[in-house]
Formats: sequence, C-alpha cells, structure tokens
Amino acid sequence: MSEEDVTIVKTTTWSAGPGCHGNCGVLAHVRDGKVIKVEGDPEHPWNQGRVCPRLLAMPQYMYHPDRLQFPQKRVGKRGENKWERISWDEAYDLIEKRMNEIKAEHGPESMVFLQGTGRDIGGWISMLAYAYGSPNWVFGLSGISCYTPRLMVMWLTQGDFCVGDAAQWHTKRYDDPDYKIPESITMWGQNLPASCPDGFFSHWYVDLMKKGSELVVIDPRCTWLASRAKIWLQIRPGTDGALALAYLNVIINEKLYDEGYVQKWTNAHHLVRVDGVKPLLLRESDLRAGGSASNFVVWDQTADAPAVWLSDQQAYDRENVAPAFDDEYDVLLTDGTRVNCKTVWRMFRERVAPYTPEKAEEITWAPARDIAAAARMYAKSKPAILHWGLPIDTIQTTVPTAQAINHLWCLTGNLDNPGGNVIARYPNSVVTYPYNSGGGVMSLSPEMHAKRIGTWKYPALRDFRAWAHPDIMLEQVFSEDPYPVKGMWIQTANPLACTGLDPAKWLAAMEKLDFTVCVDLFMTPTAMMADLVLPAATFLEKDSLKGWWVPLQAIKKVVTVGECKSDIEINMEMARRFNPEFPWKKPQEMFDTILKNADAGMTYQELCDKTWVLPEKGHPSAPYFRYEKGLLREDGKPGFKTPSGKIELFSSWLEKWELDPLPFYEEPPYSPVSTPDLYKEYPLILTTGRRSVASYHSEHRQVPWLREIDPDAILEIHPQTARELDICHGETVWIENQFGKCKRVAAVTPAIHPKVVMAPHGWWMPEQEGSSPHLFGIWDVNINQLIPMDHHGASGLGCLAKSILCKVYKMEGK
Amino acid sequence: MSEEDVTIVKTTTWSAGPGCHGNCGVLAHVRDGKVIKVEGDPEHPWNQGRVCPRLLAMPQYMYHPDRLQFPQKRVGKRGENKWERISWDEAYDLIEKRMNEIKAEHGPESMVFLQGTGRDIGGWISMLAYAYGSPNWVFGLSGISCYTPRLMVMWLTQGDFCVGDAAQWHTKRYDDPDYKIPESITMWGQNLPASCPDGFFSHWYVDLMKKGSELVVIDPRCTWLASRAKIWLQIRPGTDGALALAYLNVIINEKLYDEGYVQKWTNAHHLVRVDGVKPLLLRESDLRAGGSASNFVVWDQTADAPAVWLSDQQAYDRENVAPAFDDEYDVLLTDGTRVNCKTVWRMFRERVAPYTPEKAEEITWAPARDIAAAARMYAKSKPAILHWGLPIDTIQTTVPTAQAINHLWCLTGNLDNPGGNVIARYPNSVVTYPYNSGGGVMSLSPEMHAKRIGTWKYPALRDFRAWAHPDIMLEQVFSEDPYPVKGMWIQTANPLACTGLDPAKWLAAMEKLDFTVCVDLFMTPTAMMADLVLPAATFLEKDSLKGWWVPLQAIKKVVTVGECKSDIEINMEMARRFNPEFPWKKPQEMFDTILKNADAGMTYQELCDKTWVLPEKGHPSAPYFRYEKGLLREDGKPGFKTPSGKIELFSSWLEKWELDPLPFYEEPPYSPVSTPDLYKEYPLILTTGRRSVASYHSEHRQVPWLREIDPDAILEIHPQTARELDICHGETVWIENQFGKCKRVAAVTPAIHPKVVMAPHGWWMPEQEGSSPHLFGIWDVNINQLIPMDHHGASGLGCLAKSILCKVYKMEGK
Amino acid sequence: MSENGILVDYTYCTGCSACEVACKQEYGRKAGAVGGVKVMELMHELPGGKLDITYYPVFTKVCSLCAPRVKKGLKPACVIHCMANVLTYGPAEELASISFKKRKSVLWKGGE
Amino acid sequence: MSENGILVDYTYCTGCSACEVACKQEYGRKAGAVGGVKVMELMHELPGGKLDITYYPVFTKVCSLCAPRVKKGLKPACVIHCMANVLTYGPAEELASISFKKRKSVLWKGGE
Repeated sequence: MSEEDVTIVKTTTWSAGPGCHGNCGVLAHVRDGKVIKVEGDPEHPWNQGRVCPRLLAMPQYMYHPDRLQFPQKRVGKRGENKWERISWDEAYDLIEKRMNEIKAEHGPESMVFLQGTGRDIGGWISMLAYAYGSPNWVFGLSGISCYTPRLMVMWLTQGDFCVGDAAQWHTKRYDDPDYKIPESITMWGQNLPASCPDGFFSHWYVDLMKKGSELVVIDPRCTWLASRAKIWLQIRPGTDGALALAYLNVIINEKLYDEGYVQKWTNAHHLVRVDGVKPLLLRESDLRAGGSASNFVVWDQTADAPAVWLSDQQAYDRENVAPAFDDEYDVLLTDGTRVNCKTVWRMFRERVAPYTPEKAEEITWAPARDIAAAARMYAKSKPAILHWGLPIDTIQTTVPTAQAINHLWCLTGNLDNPGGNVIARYPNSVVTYPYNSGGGVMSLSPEMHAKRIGTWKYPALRDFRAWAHPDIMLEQVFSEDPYPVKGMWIQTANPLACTGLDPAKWLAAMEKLDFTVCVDLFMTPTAMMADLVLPAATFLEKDSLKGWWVPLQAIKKVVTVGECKSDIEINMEMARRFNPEFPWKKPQEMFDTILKNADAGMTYQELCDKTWVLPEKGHPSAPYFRYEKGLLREDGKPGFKTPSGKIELFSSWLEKWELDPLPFYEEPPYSPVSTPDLYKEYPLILTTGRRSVASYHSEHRQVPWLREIDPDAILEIHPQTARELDICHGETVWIENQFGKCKRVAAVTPAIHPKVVMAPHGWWMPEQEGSSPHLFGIWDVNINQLIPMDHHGASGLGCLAKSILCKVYKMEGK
Repeated sequence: MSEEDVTIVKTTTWSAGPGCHGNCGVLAHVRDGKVIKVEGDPEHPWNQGRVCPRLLAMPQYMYHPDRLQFPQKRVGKRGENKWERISWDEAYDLIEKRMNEIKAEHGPESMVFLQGTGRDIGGWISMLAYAYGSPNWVFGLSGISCYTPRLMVMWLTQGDFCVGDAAQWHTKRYDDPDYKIPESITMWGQNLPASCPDGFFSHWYVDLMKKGSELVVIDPRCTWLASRAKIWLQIRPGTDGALALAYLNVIINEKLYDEGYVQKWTNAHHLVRVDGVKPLLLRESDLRAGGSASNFVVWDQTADAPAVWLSDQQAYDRENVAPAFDDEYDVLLTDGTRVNCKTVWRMFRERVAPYTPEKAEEITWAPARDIAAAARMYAKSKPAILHWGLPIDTIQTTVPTAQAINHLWCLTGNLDNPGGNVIARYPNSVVTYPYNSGGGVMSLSPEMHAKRIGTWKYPALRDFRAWAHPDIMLEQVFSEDPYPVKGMWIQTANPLACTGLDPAKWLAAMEKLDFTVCVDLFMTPTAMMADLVLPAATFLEKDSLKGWWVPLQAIKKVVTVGECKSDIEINMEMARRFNPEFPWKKPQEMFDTILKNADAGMTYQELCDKTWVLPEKGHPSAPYFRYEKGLLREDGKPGFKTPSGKIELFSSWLEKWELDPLPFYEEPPYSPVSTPDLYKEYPLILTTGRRSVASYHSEHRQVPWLREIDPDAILEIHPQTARELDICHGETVWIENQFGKCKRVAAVTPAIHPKVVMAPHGWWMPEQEGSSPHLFGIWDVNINQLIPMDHHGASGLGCLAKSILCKVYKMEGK
Repeated sequence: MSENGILVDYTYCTGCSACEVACKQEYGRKAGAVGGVKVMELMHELPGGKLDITYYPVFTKVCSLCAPRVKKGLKPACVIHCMANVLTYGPAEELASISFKKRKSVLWKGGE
Repeated sequence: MSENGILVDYTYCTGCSACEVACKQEYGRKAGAVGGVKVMELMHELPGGKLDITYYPVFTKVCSLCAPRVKKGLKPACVIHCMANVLTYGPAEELASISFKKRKSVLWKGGE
C-alpha cells in the first residue's frame, strides 16, 4: 500500500456502524474514495485512541456484499424477496403518493414512524413524522423499556438526568484538578465492557479500577466485572427493586445517609396526608383558600404549626422555619377537617422498613450479609458512582425500581459531585435528540398531540418525551380503535428480529398495513416484509452532529457507498415534500440553526473544524454542584428543576399521574413466587438482553470478523442445570414457555445462576434463507417468541424481557 | 513446614507409581515416615530435574484413601465386593494350598501368571511361575501386541534392539563430543510428549527440536508434534505397512540408500531360490553335500560362480569374492537341478516396487507428494532418528510392517551411529527383565517349556522371549484343550478394563477359574473378581533395580504404606514356598547375584550408593558402531548377532518360522477396502490406544490431580463428522460395531481425521459402583468391547486395537 | 539491539477482542483463521469458591509484533486499540522494569 | 529491587501439565480449583490451512511466583519440573534480554 494515496479523516462515531451510543474519535483512512481502515483517534479525550471490535470491523461492514446500496421496490408478494431497483426520485415519489393517500383517507395519525434504539435516528424520524403531521413516533420495544423509564424517573426525582462521572466533561479527564476518583463504583445490571451504553465509554470504569475504585457488581451473571468486584450480588432477575429497598433500609437504619444533605436538598420535610386511600402531598391549597397547589407544607417545629414551602421562591413563607424531619401531625385543613400527616421522610422510612437484608435475601437470592455490606460500602464511599443498566428498564416494575435506586445517590449526596453521579445535559445546550414533544425542530398542534397513541391511557407519556405507546399502537393496527393505523415508516429498526416482543404479532401487523417503508443498511427480516426499502448510510457516509452527553461533536461524511443516503437526508427530503414550510434544504442548514438556537457560538462548519468541543466550566451543561450554584433552574435559584425545586423523594409527578409516589417492590408477574404452579412446569427463569462486544442488538451478525467472536445464538446455562437436563455445551436445545418457544445452542457456563438461563436477544441468521416464511431463521432463534407484549407497570412503562419463566429441553431427533 | 524434619532421598522411578517405562531421577521428601513431596533430581542425566504430572502426583497416589493396604480374601460371591482382611501369612498359606492343589490335580501348567505392561513386574512374576513350575507367563494383550513384535523384528533383522539416540548413554548428554544432533527425527505413530515409552524420556525430542532437529510426524491425529513438524502424514490407521513400503520404494528408486553400507553390512547379496512356492535363502547345504545350512550363498561376479558366506567366520569361502548385488542367476544344486535364484536385493526391490507414493496415497490417504518428501527427508538427513510407537504392534500385520520400517534405518546407515538409531542393550549387561525363556534367574525343563501355551501354533514364540500366547490361553480356559487352565495369578494387570480385548470373555474366564490372585495397588475391576487381593508397593516403597535401557539404577525403599509389599517380595516369598531350592531369601541377595553374573563390578548396595551408572565407553552396552568393532557378536567378529551375521533384509528367522521373509502390506481385516459392505454400516475407522500424560493405561483414574486433566472417557471426533451426526462436544454417544458397543463423551476436535475416531483405552470409573456386574462402569466405557481377540498375523502377533470399523450415534433419551 | 515487546497488564484485560479485530483489519486476515493475537479465557474457582474470569491475550505464530507498522513509527494495531489500555509496546528490557503494584504482568517478546 | 519473572519459551511448550501438578503438589491445592499456572491450548488454522497447536502456560491470581520457595533459594516448582524446559526464572530485566532466535517468548512478572 502506497502511503501517499491515503487520506486520514478525523471524525466521530454514532450510528450506523458500531451501533452503540459511544462518542469515539475516529481516524478514517481513505484511498480512492474508499475507507480502507479505521483507527481510534488518540487525541480524542473520550476514547483516547481505543476503539471496539465493531468499529474496527467497519470496512467489512461498509463494503459487505450484502449491503443495501440502492432503493428497491417490492414486486412480488410481501416477503417473497422479489425486488426492483428504482431511483431515489422514484422512491420519494412513491412514498409521497402512498403516504398522502393514507393521510387523505384516515388522517396523518394513521401513519406511524418506528425506530429502533435511539442513535442518529430518533431526531430525524420525529422531524419527518411531525412534518407529515403524525404524532405517532414510536420506539418498538414493549413498554418503551430502554432508558426512557430511568430517564423519566431521574427527571421527576431531581429534574435532570444523571450519569456516572468518569471525568468525561474534562479535556484532561482524570487529571483535571476538580475531579475525584470514586472510592467505589456500583455496577447495577450492566456488563459494561461488552458495550458502550447511553453516552458512556465502557472501559472508563477499567481506567478507574486501575486508579483504585473498588467495585460492587449486581448481576445474575458472573461477568468479568463481577469477578473483579469486592462484592458481587448474584440476584434473581427482576428483583432489583427489592434489593434497592434493602439498600435504602440499611442506609436509613444504620444512619449512613447524609442527613444534612437530605434535609437541605430533598422534600423529606414535606407533609403527606394519609387520610385517604392514597397518600397525597399536603399543599398550600389544602391549608387555606387561595393557597397554591404548587406549594407544599412542612411542620415548623419552632412555631409548632405548618409552614408553606413556596416552590417558585424556593423558600418558606416565613423566616426561621425548623421543619420536622421524621414525625407525624394532625393538620387542620381549610375545610375544617383535621387530617393525619406524615413527613415524606417518615413515609419513606416506613416504606423501606420491611425490606431488611434478610427479606431481600428471600426475594433476590443474594446473601443478606453481602447485601448489607454492599449498601454500607456504597454509602460510606466518598465519592461513589452508581451505574445502572437496562435491566432496570426491561422489568414490569421499572419505575419504582428506578426510583429506589435514584434515591440512593440522593441520600448519600452523590449527585452532581466529582466522581459521583453527575447531571448530564445537552452539551452547550445543543439538543440533537428530541426528548420532549416537538423538541428540537418541529411542533404539532395540541389536537394532534392528543391523538398520540397511548397518552389517553398512560398520563406519564403526555408529560415526558414524545413517544407513542408501542404496545397500544400494535394492538391498534388490528383493532383500528380509536382510529386505524395504516402505514409504517420503519427506520433502522428490526422489530421482527429484535425490538419486537411477540414477533408473530409484529409480522401480522406488517402484513395488515397498507404501506411500509424500511430504511436500513442490510436486508433484515423486517425489511424483507416492507413495500419499499431505502439504503441508509453509515456514520462514515454522512454529515451529522451529536450532543449526548459529551462532547458536542461533528460526524463527517468521508465517503459514499453506492447510492446510500443518511437517515437525515432521507427524512429531510420527505419532510420537505410533506410540509411546504419546512425551513431547511440541506442538513447543514438545519445544524446551523440548531447550534444558533442553543447559543453554541459556532456554525456547523466550525464544529466540523474542531470535530469536538466540551462545554466550558460554568456552563449549565458542565458539572459540578449546579444545584448549589443556581445553574439548573430557569429562575437561577439554587435547587432542582422539579415541581418543588427539591429532590422529590415522594414524587409529585407520580402523584399527579396517580401512580405510587414512593418506590415499592412487586414480584415479576411470572415467577417462582407469583406463579408457583407455572414454575413447576417452567422451572427456569429466562432472562434476555445480555450484550456482546461483537454485536449491537440485531446488527453485525453478517460481519465475519465479528460473527466469529460470537458465532451462535446461545443460551447460557449453568453446568449443574445442564447436567440435570442432559444437555451439553454446544447442543441445540428448545426453550419454551406458555407463550412460545425457540431453539438455542447451549453455552454451558458457571457464570450463570443454576436456576436462570440467559438468551441473548436480537438473533437472526443473515446467512440463511431470507424470504418469508423463513425470514433469516427468526422462528428458530428469536427469543422474543417467549415474551409477550402488554405487561407494563401502571406507568405504561416496562416489559418482561428480563424475567419470565421457561423450560429447556433436548431436541428429539433433528 | 519445618524444614529440619524433612529427609530428602535420592531414588529412581519404575512402576508402580508414574506407571511408565522412564528412568527418572527422583528426590523423595520424607517426614515422619511419609512421602510429603516428590521432585525431579536435577543431577540425574536422564530427566535433569524434569518430571511428569504422574510422578508429581505420587503423594496423592500413595496415600489415596482407596489404596489397598492389606491382603484380603473374598468372603462373598465372586465380584460381590465382600472381603475379609487377612494377614500376609494367612494369604501366603492360602495361596500355597490352593496352587498346590491345582498343581497336584492338573499339573503346574494349569496355573497361568498374567501381567500387564512390563515394568518392575515381569521379571519377578516369571520367577514365581518357574519356581512353581509353570511355563505360562502371559502378557494379556491380544497377540502380545506391545513392543514384543517390534523387538522381535529388530532382533531377527540386526540381532539387537534399536532406539533413537538422544544421547542418553552419555553423562554429558548432547554435549558429549561423540554425539551428533540428528538432522531429522521421524516420529512414526507416537505422541511422545504424552508418555515416556520403553526406556525413553518423552521430552528428549523437544530438546533436540530446540537444537535444530526437523520433524516428520506420521500420525492419524494432529498432535502437538505433528503441528510442529515439517511434514505431517495423516495416515489411515493400520496402513503403516504401505507407507513404509512406499518409503522404501522412494529410497530405492531414487538411490537415496547408502549403497556401500547396504553392500557391506546386509545380506543383500545372498541368493534366494525362487523355484518353489515360497522363496528360500540358498544355503551351502543346497550347493554341496555336507555343506552347512547355516552358510549362505552369493554369486561371485569375479568367478561368475556361487560363493559361500561362512556365517561362523563372517567371511566368504575364498578371497576376492565380488558378490552380485541386484541380479538373478540359475544355480546348480547338489541334486543336479538348476534353480533360478535372485539376490536378496532384487527380491526386496521387486517387493517394494508396486508401492509407489501414489499407490501408498490410495491406501494411506496421505498425499503422495508428502510421502515422497518425507522419505527423501529421512534418507537425506545425516544422521536421522526413526522413532516408532505402539501402532506398529497393535495391528494385524505388525511383523512385516515393523520389518519394513526397521529396514529404513538399515538402508540409510542410521544404525548404531550417533544421532541415529542406536543399539540398546542391558546396561553393563545387567538383565533385570527376562526376555527369553528362563533368562535372568530361573529355568524350566524342556518338557515343561514345550507346554507353553501357543508355542505349538506359533513357532516364533518358541525362539523369541518366553510368553505364552494370551488369546490361545484364554480360549483354553474354556476348551481345556490340550490341558485345562485352572488358576490365574494376576499381577498389576487389569484385563477387564485395559489389556483384555473382548472383556466379557475375560470376565467369563475369571468366573470359570478355580482360583485367582490379584496383586495390585487399588481395587480394580479385575481385582474385584479375584479370590484374593494382595496390596502392592509403589516404587517409593520397595528396593529394586532397573537396566532398561540406561542407566543401570537402583530403586530404593523410602517409606512403607500400610502392609503393602513389593511385587518382588511377594513373588519371592511364594517362589521360596514352591521351590525349596530357591536360592535367595531376600531381594537384595538376588540383586547381588544378578549384578555379579553380569560382571557389573558392584554390589546392590554399591549401586544404591551411586543410584545410577552408565556403561563406560567401549563396553558392549555403550554405543557407537559396535558392529564394526566386533562388540555385538559373541565371537568378537565385526557383524551382527543374526544367523548370517548380516543385517537380514530377507530374514532367515522368518523363513524358519514359515513366515514371509520380506516385508509386505495387507489391509486391516475390517476396513473400507477389506469389507466394503461392512463399511457402509460402520463408516468410521475406530482407533484406540492414544496416550495421555494424565494416566498410564488404566492407572491414575482415581488420582484427583490427574483425573482433572483428563476427566472423561472421550471419543475424539472431527467437527465435520460430529456435525453430520448431530453430535456436540461433551455429549455422551454410542460407539458400536459388530462386536459390541460402549458409551463415550464426544471430544470434538479438528486434530482427528474426519473418517477416524479415537477412543482412548483403559477407562474405568473408580468413583462408580465396583461390585459385579457394575465393575466400576467398564460395560459403559470399555472400548475393548468393540475389539475381538484372535486376529493376528501369521506370526501369532498383532491385534486390531489400532484399526477396526465402527459407527457413532446419539443416545436416545438417557 | 534491544528487542521490542508488548507488555500485557492482563489483570485488566476485559476480553473485548479489540486487539483481535484490530489485527485482522490491519492485515486483512480472514475470519476463522487465527490472527496475531487471541484472547484466551480462563474461568475458574479461586480458593474460597469465588469464580474468577481472567483473559489472557496471547500472541501467535503469525504475529510479527507489527513490524510493518513499527517500521513506519507507529505502534502495533492491537496496542493502540486495546480498550482496557493493557498493552504497552517498547524495548523489552524497559518494559520489564515497569512494575504494576501487587499484580502480575506478562511481556511478549519477539525473537531477533 | 529488580523484580523476578518467569520466561516462557512457549514455542516448545507441549502442554504436558507438569507445571500445573507441580504447583498443586507444592501448595497442596485441591483438584478442580485453579493452581498458580494453567496451560491454555490454542488450536487453529494457520494461513495456508495447516493446523497449529500451541500451548500457553498462563499464571493466575494464586501464583506468587513461588515466593516461599524462592525465599529458600529454590526455583519455582513449575520451573524445575517443566518437561520441555521452557520456563526460566530470574530477574525480569535479565530474562527480557534473553533472545530465542526467530520466535516469540513471554515473560511473566510479579508485582512489587
């Protein structure tokens, strides 16, 4: 290879490509318009030259012979795998015509816009939806069970999102003088080295381990991290809530919380009336006529009388209030009744009281002694990171579980502190991913927003983010109630192989719809069932930008592959066709507007020149202790962006949504405890969703360098269990429960609990027959056939992907 | 551990213990009369401190809770596992009584004395047999197929045994100035690092590899050695003979042999008359009345007339004989007939002519190009070692195959040369292992020798070593023809689990016998069926000596375990009881006699003081080129200890025994070629006998440190074959053929040929139920159930352990 | 001349396979065939019963210690891409003097 | 103080397990639980299709580089018993200067 011919382009990652949510700096080596090699950028503070196998396999991914390279239109029956190559203009014309027909006949809400996991997709697909006029932007995983539950809980508890602080806001990283190495890191349900989740580089924690951070790992599997942990809690999948309550129990009973912090920054003093069926925060409007329902009440021990917390002033209605912390009082209401009220702290303390470590051992199977030790270790470490993963989202009780865990960092003061859980905001306030209705670039009318599927059933969806509810949407395809769903735009999503629980139902829905478009990079099982398939670009083939969480950075088009286009271009072209007032012609123009609106102080080209920028110290998007400095609230006062301005241990949002405002634990609906009879028939707990460094969800199965790392759709099973079932390592076995069954290759490993089996998700076999009904082997290997939809918490969030029952048995003959 | 209490004793190995035939120097660490550790002796030239796992596990072996520690007498039914502990005197009395009864009723020949592989057992068990009066000393492997065939062929070809020269005769080893590093080493059918066979330390060849020796490996399995070889010939098991003939073909056709050497030292010139059904060496007695049948005839080109080779003079009957090398002549015999005669060389050349590399490829499956290259590499390397293994013994055509291979070193002059195949003799002429009738210490009458079982059928057995024939012996237990077999003394042998092919037949024999004694260290399946079990000592619990091949060395009693006694003591005590004239009271006295008879110049105590001695240069038991120096023959003349004094390419011994005097190839009796119809039903070639470093034949299965290295009774099978049979690694499968079946754990490995499966032998499960009919699981795992007895070459030697057909299939249900 | 080597602080190798794929990309190696480095997994019980998982990156016959890259002044592909930063390239004797506190490390050396 | 290490000329490791059992005997370790050294096997196809078998003796958390023996002036148990003589014990920096012609070796170092 002659070196002179090679150009090296500095860029950064997002999808499509490695798939993950990482922000790696990349050096793309280009020759003759082709990427011949990708390397990590040693100058980028995020990854410092390091990159994962998926990034390193980019050349095999980009130039894979199966890569979709031009638009194609179905010419056979759906799923028959007969296609005709068409031009982009023909494709755009066809889409415009068909989607306008749907709009004319049924209204724009009858068209839904489906994405997979959020990466460089979500923002642009919602832009298309809103330009077209539909409120139905959907993420297809049942119960929106991917980060949304945790994000919602963080938002309702302290008004902002938190992530572990691995010094990612600092150019000099761990060497920044403001940073502190955490004394301990609690890894709650994530095998971090296998994947870079949600704006976090997996191996930062390895950096911190080298610098002395001790680990606690909570995982049903003995991961590498678990084997390196000071304490490993091998809990029963789905019982995280009970464990979190036990942590709280230990921390409260042993007075390991930071009492001054709790008294200063949380709503622990606020009174809750307990006279009704449900406890309710006592509000100024309860005490006196004309009192605000937004103001809360404490018991002032100085005056031995109630005092009012003025939420908009972030102050009491008088001086020298000494609010009671852990007590109860009878309070006289404006209607003359006297009601029993308890402080939030007492309510909270009473709530966690039953969850002793011994009780939690019963529920979680982890030893009480270890649970207590882990809770103590977390509370005593200064600072301490608590890092949590998807298992908190993909259970039915996601919201109360996330809330209990969130409270841990609130009770110990590990919030927005160096080496704790810092508040993560859009860098330089540049929002590249719309988290709330119409945020970012476009808006819909309130009438149209009211048609957003599922908001009528789950009020939380109205107030947090802009998702339609996937389970109700799918059901509505069949029921057409309250209105029909007739078309689906599917963008880099693969519900038949990955996000869709009960995939047969998703297939039936796709077969019933009038029109489906699939934007993707390979012919997936889902794309196979579409009417039109559009070829999407990798991150090396498009211009984009990213600000989640840091740095704010540019993704630069390095090469073109075939006729592939970026999601953004495709979505923008269609948005322009559907909305004559759509303001931009080219993505770069839109990027400039986004940067300008955020007051980022640079154009897109300037961002490209820098490649990445970190928010400067003092900016609201840079840590630390912003709640002390008045950087979190619009009014500039210290405190949090919550209704009360406090960290809400008892949540006013949850109260508003008629959900339990305090954390609680509930058994998974199918479990040894909930369904003991079923457990006799299905004596193993099936858990899914394990990550592999070799694949991102359903991607990468066709990339040889990656597939060889993880060649089979496996089922992890303990040697003892395998022995009892006469199953050997490498044997193909059946997994079955009352919902369905699939085949997996047994991976016999002591890393898994004997009563638990782990089936990684997202499996399809690109090397097998693609046409329907084969669909690349999904009916053989898709574990979602055992997991039903429509099992959420009262919030509408959560699903059963992490904990359900099953049996495993040998195949008879072939 | 306080160091002061520990005594370190310098000794050397033989059985029982590591099991092998190695001569390792050992440092036994002893405290309070117990061996607490064994280490290698760094000062010992043989192993230089290195030792194998089996030696290192000695403490676990010696003090194993299952170790037999006192004599016990059966009190239940045979195999019922009910025993009564008795004293040694009671045991001796009982044996004496029962064996004398057998002698009185049936004659001493009705008692057979069975051993396992030869180690520190054989010599002493034959001493007992002869003292009792029986000629029936038996090694239980069908066709005596362990080293005996190769030893016999070496003895009949060049009058002495040869082994690869890894400088083991030199104190300074590879640094000895007389030594040469071999340019190449051909490893024919032995995975040497897994075991130290027949007086050879496995890793000497690794030493030589480091010093530059190149490897050729002939093995159906890709062993570590094969993967390190310049050429690896993956032959079909059992076809070694065809390969050897192809080697000879290449070497002769390409004139790569050492012609001067062949003409000088072999019987290539000797004339063979080809007028009859069988070719016969022309002898002086054919030419003239009164001529000796021991003298041979050449065609003198000077006189154009026959000349006589006087074997006892090692000279022609006249001066200036120029013997024809590759020709044929009509020779006038004493009876006036004229017969066509060919030189041995021509006969030999014609014999190998059909075996081109292409022909050999057809037979062996190894590529012709590689076969030719390997033959050239062997012939062109100066010097070159040819090392061979058990696969040459455990095939039906063992004798002609061994002969063809032996001829390779004879043709290339790699005989008794530095770094070639040197002649191995008892060091300092001390014979510690009787290789011929009554050799060593005792003798029987000629009448009694004539009763040795099988000698009437196989004349070779009469002339070489003193074995009774195992297959005929076993049959005779049932037939009682020509005389009954009524008792069996079994010493450290385990025919039910290891040496016995068709183990059900062995079991039936044990059940039929009147009296069986088993001397062993653990309760084996075989011992379980005995009437009396005597506990034997390990090498650390007995005094002995060893001279095979070098050094001559002392084995010293270091400790006592329970009431265990050495084989020697047990055999000697019984020998004294049966033979009032038995000359020694204690083993040490006998050792002194042995050393004195050999003129070794030392007493046993003096040998113990030295621990080991190597024969001095110039002694007939020290290399090199002894045939030039007259050190091989009793008459002191140059030449060999063969009937002709020459290396006999055409063997006069074989001719005498009415066997083919030249090497030939024959298909294994059950093979794709021999039995194509059977091959359809049994489409895999089953080969057994693979060694493991963790066990020696059926030993060591109960030693935890060793068992964990090789925990399962496996069947090696190629991934492709396993896939076709839907078998996965670790799965228990059936192996079956027309003779029987057993269960094995599939070990899926690319190391084996797709059409071959390898089942290691000697498996029993000491952890399972021992009583009959369970017998420690042998009916599940013993691969010998698929291998019949009574399949030998015409010599009576050889068996089918290396090549038979089978099928492999999944188990249905449990 | 001092030989170069790769020091592996294997205590922190997470088994991520980045080294393997970096090598395959750098040299265009086929999937299935071995590359210059292979991460071996050892899962075993420690005394006391705790399960331990340790990954050992081992270098194979086809590894040249990235001689072609080193000639250009670059570090080996596996070294720059190791996600856990456990690989260090340099003169073997210098690397041998690097001490990781209370843990073992392993140094791979090239011959000649 | 220079750290000591074990140099492994792994090209010639035959996988015989003597090191493993030597360690188990020396420290009375239980079978089943890991010892200080474990021989890993890598069986793979080389470019060109030849099957390669390489054994890598790797040292585990429980290995102390035989500190108790070394204190008494002895070599580590695995080193003296290695059948293929591929283990050398000594000061890491000295070992790092040992060159095996045209092949790689690996040096295990103890921390502190």
